[in-house]
Amino acid sequence: ADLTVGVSWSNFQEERWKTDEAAIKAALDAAGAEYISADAQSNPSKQLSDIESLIARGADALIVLAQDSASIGPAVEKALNEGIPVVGYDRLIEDSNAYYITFNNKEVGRLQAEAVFAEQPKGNYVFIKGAPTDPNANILHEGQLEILQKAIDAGDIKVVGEAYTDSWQPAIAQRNMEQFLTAADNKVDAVVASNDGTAGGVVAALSAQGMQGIPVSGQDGDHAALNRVALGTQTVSVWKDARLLGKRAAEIAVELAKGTKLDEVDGTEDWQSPNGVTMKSYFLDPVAITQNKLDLVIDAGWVSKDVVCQGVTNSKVAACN
Amino acid sequence: MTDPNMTKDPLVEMQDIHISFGGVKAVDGVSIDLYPGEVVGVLGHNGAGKSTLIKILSGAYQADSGQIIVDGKEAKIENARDARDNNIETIYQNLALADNLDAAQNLFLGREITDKFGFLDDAAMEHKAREVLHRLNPNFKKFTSPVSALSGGQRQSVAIARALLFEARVLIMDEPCAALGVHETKMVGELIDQLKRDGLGILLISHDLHDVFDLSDRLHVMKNGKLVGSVRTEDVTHDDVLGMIILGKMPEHLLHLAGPGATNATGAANGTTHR
Amino acid sequence: MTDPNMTKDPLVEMQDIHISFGGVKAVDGVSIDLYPGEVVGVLGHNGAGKSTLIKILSGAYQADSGQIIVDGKEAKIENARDARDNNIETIYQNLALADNLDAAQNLFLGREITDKFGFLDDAAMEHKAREVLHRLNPNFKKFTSPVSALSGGQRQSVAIARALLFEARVLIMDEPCAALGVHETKMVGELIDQLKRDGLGILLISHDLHDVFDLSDRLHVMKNGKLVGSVRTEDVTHDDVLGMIILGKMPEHLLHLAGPGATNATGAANGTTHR
Amino acid sequence: MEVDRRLVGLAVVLLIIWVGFDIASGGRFITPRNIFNLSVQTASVAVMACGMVLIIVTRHIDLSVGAVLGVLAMIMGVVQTDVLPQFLDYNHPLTWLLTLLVGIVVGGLIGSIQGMAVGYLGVPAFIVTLGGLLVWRGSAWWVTQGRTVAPLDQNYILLGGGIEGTIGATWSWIVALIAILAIIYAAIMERRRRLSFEFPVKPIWAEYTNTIIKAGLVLIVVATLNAYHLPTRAAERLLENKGIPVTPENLEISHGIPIPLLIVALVAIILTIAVKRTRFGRYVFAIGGNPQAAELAGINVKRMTVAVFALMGVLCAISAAISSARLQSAGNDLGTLDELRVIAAVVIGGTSLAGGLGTIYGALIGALVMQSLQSGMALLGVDTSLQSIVIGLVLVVAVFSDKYFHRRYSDPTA
Amino acid sequence: MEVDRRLVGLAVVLLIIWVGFDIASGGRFITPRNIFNLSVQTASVAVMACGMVLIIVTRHIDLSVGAVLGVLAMIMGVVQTDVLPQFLDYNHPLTWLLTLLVGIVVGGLIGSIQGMAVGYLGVPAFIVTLGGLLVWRGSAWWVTQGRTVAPLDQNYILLGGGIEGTIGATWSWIVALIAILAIIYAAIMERRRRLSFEFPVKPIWAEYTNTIIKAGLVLIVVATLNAYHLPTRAAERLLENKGIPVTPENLEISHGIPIPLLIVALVAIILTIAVKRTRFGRYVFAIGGNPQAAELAGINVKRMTVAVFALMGVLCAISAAISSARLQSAGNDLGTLDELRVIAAVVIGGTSLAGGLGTIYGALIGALVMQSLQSGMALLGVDTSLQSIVIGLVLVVAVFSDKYFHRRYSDPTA
Ligand SMILES: Nc1ncnc2c1ncn2[C@@H]1O[C@H](COP(=O)(O)OP(=O)(O)OP(=O)(O)O)[C@@H](O)[C@H]1O
Ligand SMILES: Nc1ncnc2c1ncn2[C@@H]1O[C@H](COP(=O)(O)OP(=O)(O)OP(=O)(O)O)[C@@H](O)[C@H]1O
Ligand SMILES: O[C@@H]1[C@@H](O)[C@H](O)OC[C@H]1O
Ligand SMILES: [Mg+2]
Ligand SMILES: [Mg+2]
Repeated sequence: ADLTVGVSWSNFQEERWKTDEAAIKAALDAAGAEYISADAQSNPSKQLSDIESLIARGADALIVLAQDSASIGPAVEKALNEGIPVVGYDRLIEDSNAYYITFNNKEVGRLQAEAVFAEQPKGNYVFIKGAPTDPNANILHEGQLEILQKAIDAGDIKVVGEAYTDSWQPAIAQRNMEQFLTAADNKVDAVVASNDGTAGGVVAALSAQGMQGIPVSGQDGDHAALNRVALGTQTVSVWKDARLLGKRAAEIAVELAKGTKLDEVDGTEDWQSPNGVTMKSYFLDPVAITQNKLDLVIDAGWVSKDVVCQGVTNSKVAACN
Repeated sequence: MTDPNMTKDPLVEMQDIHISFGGVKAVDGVSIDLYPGEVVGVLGHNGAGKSTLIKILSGAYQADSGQIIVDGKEAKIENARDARDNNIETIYQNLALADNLDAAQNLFLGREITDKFGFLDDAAMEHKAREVLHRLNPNFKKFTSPVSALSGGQRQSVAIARALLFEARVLIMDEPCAALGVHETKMVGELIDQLKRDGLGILLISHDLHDVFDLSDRLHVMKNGKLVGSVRTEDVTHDDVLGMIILGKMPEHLLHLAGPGATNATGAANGTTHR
Repeated sequence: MTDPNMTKDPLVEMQDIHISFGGVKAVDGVSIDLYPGEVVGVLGHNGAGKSTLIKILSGAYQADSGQIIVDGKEAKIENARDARDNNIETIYQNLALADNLDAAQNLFLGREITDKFGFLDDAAMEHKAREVLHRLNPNFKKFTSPVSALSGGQRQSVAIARALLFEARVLIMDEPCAALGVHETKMVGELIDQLKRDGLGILLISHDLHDVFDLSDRLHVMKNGKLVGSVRTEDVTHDDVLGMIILGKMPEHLLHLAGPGATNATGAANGTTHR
Repeated sequence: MEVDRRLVGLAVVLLIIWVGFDIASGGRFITPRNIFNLSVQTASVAVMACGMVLIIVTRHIDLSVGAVLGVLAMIMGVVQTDVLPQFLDYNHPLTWLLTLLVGIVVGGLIGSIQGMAVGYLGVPAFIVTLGGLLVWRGSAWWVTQGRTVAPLDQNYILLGGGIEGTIGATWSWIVALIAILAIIYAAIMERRRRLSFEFPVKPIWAEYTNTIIKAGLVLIVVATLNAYHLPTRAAERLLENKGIPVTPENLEISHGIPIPLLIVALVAIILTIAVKRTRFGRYVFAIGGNPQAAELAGINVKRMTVAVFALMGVLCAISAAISSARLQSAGNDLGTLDELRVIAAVVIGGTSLAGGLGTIYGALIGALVMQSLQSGMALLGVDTSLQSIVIGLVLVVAVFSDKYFHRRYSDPTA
Repeated sequence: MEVDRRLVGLAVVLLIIWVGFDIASGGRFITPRNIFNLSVQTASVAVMACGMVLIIVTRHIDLSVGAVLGVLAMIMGVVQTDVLPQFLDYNHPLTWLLTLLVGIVVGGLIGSIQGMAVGYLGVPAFIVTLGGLLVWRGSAWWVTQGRTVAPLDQNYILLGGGIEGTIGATWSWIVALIAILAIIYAAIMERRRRLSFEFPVKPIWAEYTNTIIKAGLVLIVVATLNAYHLPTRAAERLLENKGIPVTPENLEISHGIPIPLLIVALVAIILTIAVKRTRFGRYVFAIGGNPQAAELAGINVKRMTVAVFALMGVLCAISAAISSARLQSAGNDLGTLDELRVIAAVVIGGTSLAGGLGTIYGALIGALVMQSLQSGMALLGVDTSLQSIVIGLVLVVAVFSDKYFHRRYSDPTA
């Protein structure tokens, strides 16, 4: 291959990134470019070293999924110094010389809240937030509140529990949920969980109280979560079709590597970051997968019908018939 | 007086044993033997190699070269279990007790009494422990404290009792009385006599010439890792032995036994077995 | 022969010392004293409380009650540093060496020689260490190996050398010769005599009656944590002392010294100081 | 044979924590429901803690348990969802058992390998299991390339103590009865044995008190768990499934003893007997007291080391089953940081990191203390980072007070 | 005084790793650029490893270093971005120094607190620092409620060895010269001293070889670092900023020694001297060999424990500065799992977890081995979970082979 694109991942422990990777690889293959990568295992310092080695390995362009967007600066600067273009992937890199492609995370939070709110506009809510160390956790929560704050202020919604989940661990989410249920005497009407892993913990806690079926949100389109959506124990999994994101990011990286200017990339818009940096950006829209939209993920080949419909007896689930 | 035994075959022979620790020859071509029903003293200055030698027999160290022969057959002793299988039991200079266990538990360690279901029978063990320890040290009362709470001599009593409890055929005692009181030492002396009469072979390392002369039938003397010579206790005086220990030479009147190389281990040892 | 010293004030007095370990009275109302230029033997059966008593003086244990008086003034000895500040130096029964350090490093531990910049002067320490150890054990060569590689007696030599190196005024020796060879023991005996002439007070714990009689001016005998009595060596025979150790009673001919309660510690001790 | 002061101390600590949280939460902590939850939440760590006691008593440490739990959960997940269904129907009654067996065998193997590296190669356990932590966590990811495995087998998830993962009121009472009979039998036998050797025995009233306290505890626990009824919705669903008419009195269904708690009890009893009454246990302690002396006494220290680590691996498998069943899914990050929870529980329970000293029941209470703190703070809605800070402090304070109140007269010259 | 076999062994391991990666990566590993990167990547762990040697030699362990690094980085971040700017201009030349001082003082305090809990309260270091891990990681979050602090002071970030965080070619050569002179001086002094006591000395040719090897190493390292030039764009920018004409020869700007490497060297030299030539070091080893004996020798073991932990805290502050400066930001998860890296480095470097044995240079090479593995595998694009597995295995193998090739004749009866 005449072109090499390096991808720096934040961590592969999270289920979704493998899908992103496959999409990037496929797109690069198609463009005749070589794929090289490194995984920072949730460690910003390692990510810096990783990027140094990707540069050393001869990357002509970089796609970077930042573990910590504030700490990624030096790595990006190194790349740019060597004349290597950088695409910020999924998470923001605040450097006007880098390209930014993402699903709107605030939008994810909004979609989660909207789906839950639609089913349960009143009552007692619990928020199961992400890892306190992941900036996305707060962004998601901000999005969720954008939808719900009014109802909270109006007193329609009462927040009876809110907790971060250390390193997004389902087992911790489960314990927190159990304790919230105990504290509220089971008087919980809806749970806004920030991703599918934590949603799994929440649903396990609910089913121990026979309460599975109250609205629960999630994100990522994890296979287990989509199955729960079909079973009716989870309301929504906000699906960020990683394949689209990955494909587009790979295409952009190849273009940039060939010398295209940032603003010449198709579909680029200017976007003001929270700190007022004008970024050349490309946004994809996340999709809320609720029970009646399951066919979207199946048709898209994201997951097989078998997996989604395992154990589903309810004939109202259209996708499983 | 032990002549009747001497006509039997030796219980244990160590032949031409060598071991060195990073260049230092701690034991350098030593051969010794031990007959049933005899007590053999091993003497030598500090660092002469006595403990190292017997640790090879007890399986704690492995010789670099040399042979161990038990009951006329070559024995491979690579660890304490092998020694035990050859009926060799050792009281180590530094006692080797599990400090957190009590006296009874230490006494029976590795050879616990169990009931018919295979469970430990602690009461039976404590019972037996009281019996044995009483013979060694009538003052001993601390049966249920961990041995870390015992005095130096009390610990030594436990170590001795442990070795006595199991009917070994060869008993190695490395400074068994170093920490014992006068009375306790006397009782151990009596026990050694008793065991000897029972036909055990005993290797006794001690710096106390009085004790050694009282108890031993023969003496092996070492210096700087080599065997100076082996003599019958009745043939030598304290001063002879002191000469062997300090100067490393055989007493004049026994020189004919040792052959030309007085400090030549094999020669010296062979020269005295009277067979 | 030590009468000239006895007219001076005692170097150290321990008065009515009590300590118990979870109910067991290890030392129970013992009083002893020590004058400059004298060697005092401490005797007793195993577990009598000898080591515990002297560990209180050396700061390793703290008494439950009782007083320590050094040079006529009450001294608070709460740790080894306090003991050192009172010029008390101890050789422990279990030696207390840092196994990973070599002989010289152990000898000077806590009192290293430094150069003018405050850096360690290892060469100077090794030099001095060779000197001192040579006086104790001419065979000793292993100056640069960690002491874990030494034989039992070699370790003991290091421990003794350590205590000798620093000019303490009170020297406590707990079984200093237990592991030593005949020759090495003799050299330690000579050293003790030398130190005594230099005016040190020495507390000597030993089970070897010969040694004790040879070296000591007075004897304190303990049984089951209590003081049986204190006697001048010249006034008693081996058998008298054996009786004190084993039966716990003062010899008949000295009973008048001990007063009515023969095993009453304070009475017994006071009865023998001849002041 | 006297009162175990240490046990009392620990129990008091636990009581203070419980009462404190109960007051702070307005009476929500000491309720049948929360006690039930606590027991299930503690189970996984408690099972591993029992094994960790033996590891630490033999002067080792196992930093890999969380990672081993992770890889075993993944393996068991795949076995029940991908492998066995090729031969058996979904939710076949044998699936859970076969799965568990596979887990136990693999766990035992993993433990043995680590034990061999420690025992035979002589690499310190800290290093072997630190390496293991990396290796097994990495492997956990490899099993499914990071994908979470779900849904799990219907019977398997009963091991997690969900709604149906309990044994109900009647069986709970039967278990209680058996336990009490065993307690009385043990007390009588022990007394007889001592009398037969004419050793001193406790006064008879002390024996009675002792036995009554133990039996009483069993009754209280079971009564509490039985007092926790299924939530109405769950009860309804259960009755419907079984075709029983839904009437108010039928709806009063007791949880009873949750299966994970039963597992913990079994593991703890077996290990306590092993520790106190078998050669194996005696050797574990001897090795901890003085490994050289144990070897010289003819104990095969290397083999024992392998055995202890293998046992730890087996217990990790059981814990893995409990946690993944409880979560009804197996993710590759399951068990993250559990090594620290487990070690903390064991040490709070009075096991000495220097080896040679420790008890199984102590570890159980230690685990309960840790979990009570976490659950209690979650109940009060305390911030996660503040939770960490509090737990960190309590850990140190607990170990300190245990040390302070139970200091031994240790010889500073030894 | 003979050749240190252990050092040679470690060096050989390192060499094998380097050459192996170089071949596998097609000559990309042993290049000035990668060596430069490696040195900077290793720096933070290396600094902490130096302190951890002392901790482990005294028979303790510090599991909190990563968390302490995290909280110190956050504190220093806030000090330079929020606190100092209230009194000084942005990027004031004193800012970095004051910030570092605050970090060092706080680090020393944190260390002292932990040291006191270990030394005076007698709580095992494992527990104290496990508690510390939770407490300080929790605290790191609290400093800014989880917000990452950036951008940092312009001078402070030079500590991280970025483009301008190096001392350039000329100064690098000067440093090399000083180092070589010091090596020669030390060799001469040592020889004189031994001769003055008539102790045996090495043959003179051995002295020469030895000195030449050491000096040669210094030269090679400095030459390598000087051979790594700034990337063209960075060089252009630099020249423009300084108003120097951009000509091809002017663009050839050497990196030279990166500041973090200089810091590591300083820390290592100071600690090596402290360990070998001062009472402090002697006491550290004595305590490790036999804490009771050390206490009885009049060493204040408690105070020494506090000192060693305080030193560790200070080194954490330096490491925190290096890592946050390198990232030009301070996040609360900085240093996560660093405790394991640091301990692994130290143990690979031959320090015994049983205490009493260890060297500073060993720890440095250990750190370099660990980092070389990680960077090398990243360079080859090895899958991360496979990376974990490899590193886990290498850790065990390294410690095993060190043990195997340098086994002591240890007394099995002692
Ligand atoms: N740390 C301890 N904990 C509990 N009991 C102890 C402790 N140290 C000593 N003892 C007990 O105190 C008593 C006196 O012990 P000590 O060591 O002083 O005896 P000793 O006279 O020195 O005996 P030996 O001649 O055997 O050395 C003994 O019964 C011993 O078991
Ligand atoms: N583990 C070891 N490593 C290195 N050298 C050792 C080791 N054990 C013993 N030595 C050395 O071997 C020699 C013989 O030691 P050994 O312990 O056998 O002497 P010993 O005759 O028992 O002396 P002692 O009367 O003092 O007990 C000594 O020089 C000793 O320093
Ligand atoms: O998709 C999520 C990602 O955005 C977040 O950062 O980490 C958790 C994931 O589930
Ligand atoms: Mg010996
Ligand atoms: Mg004693």
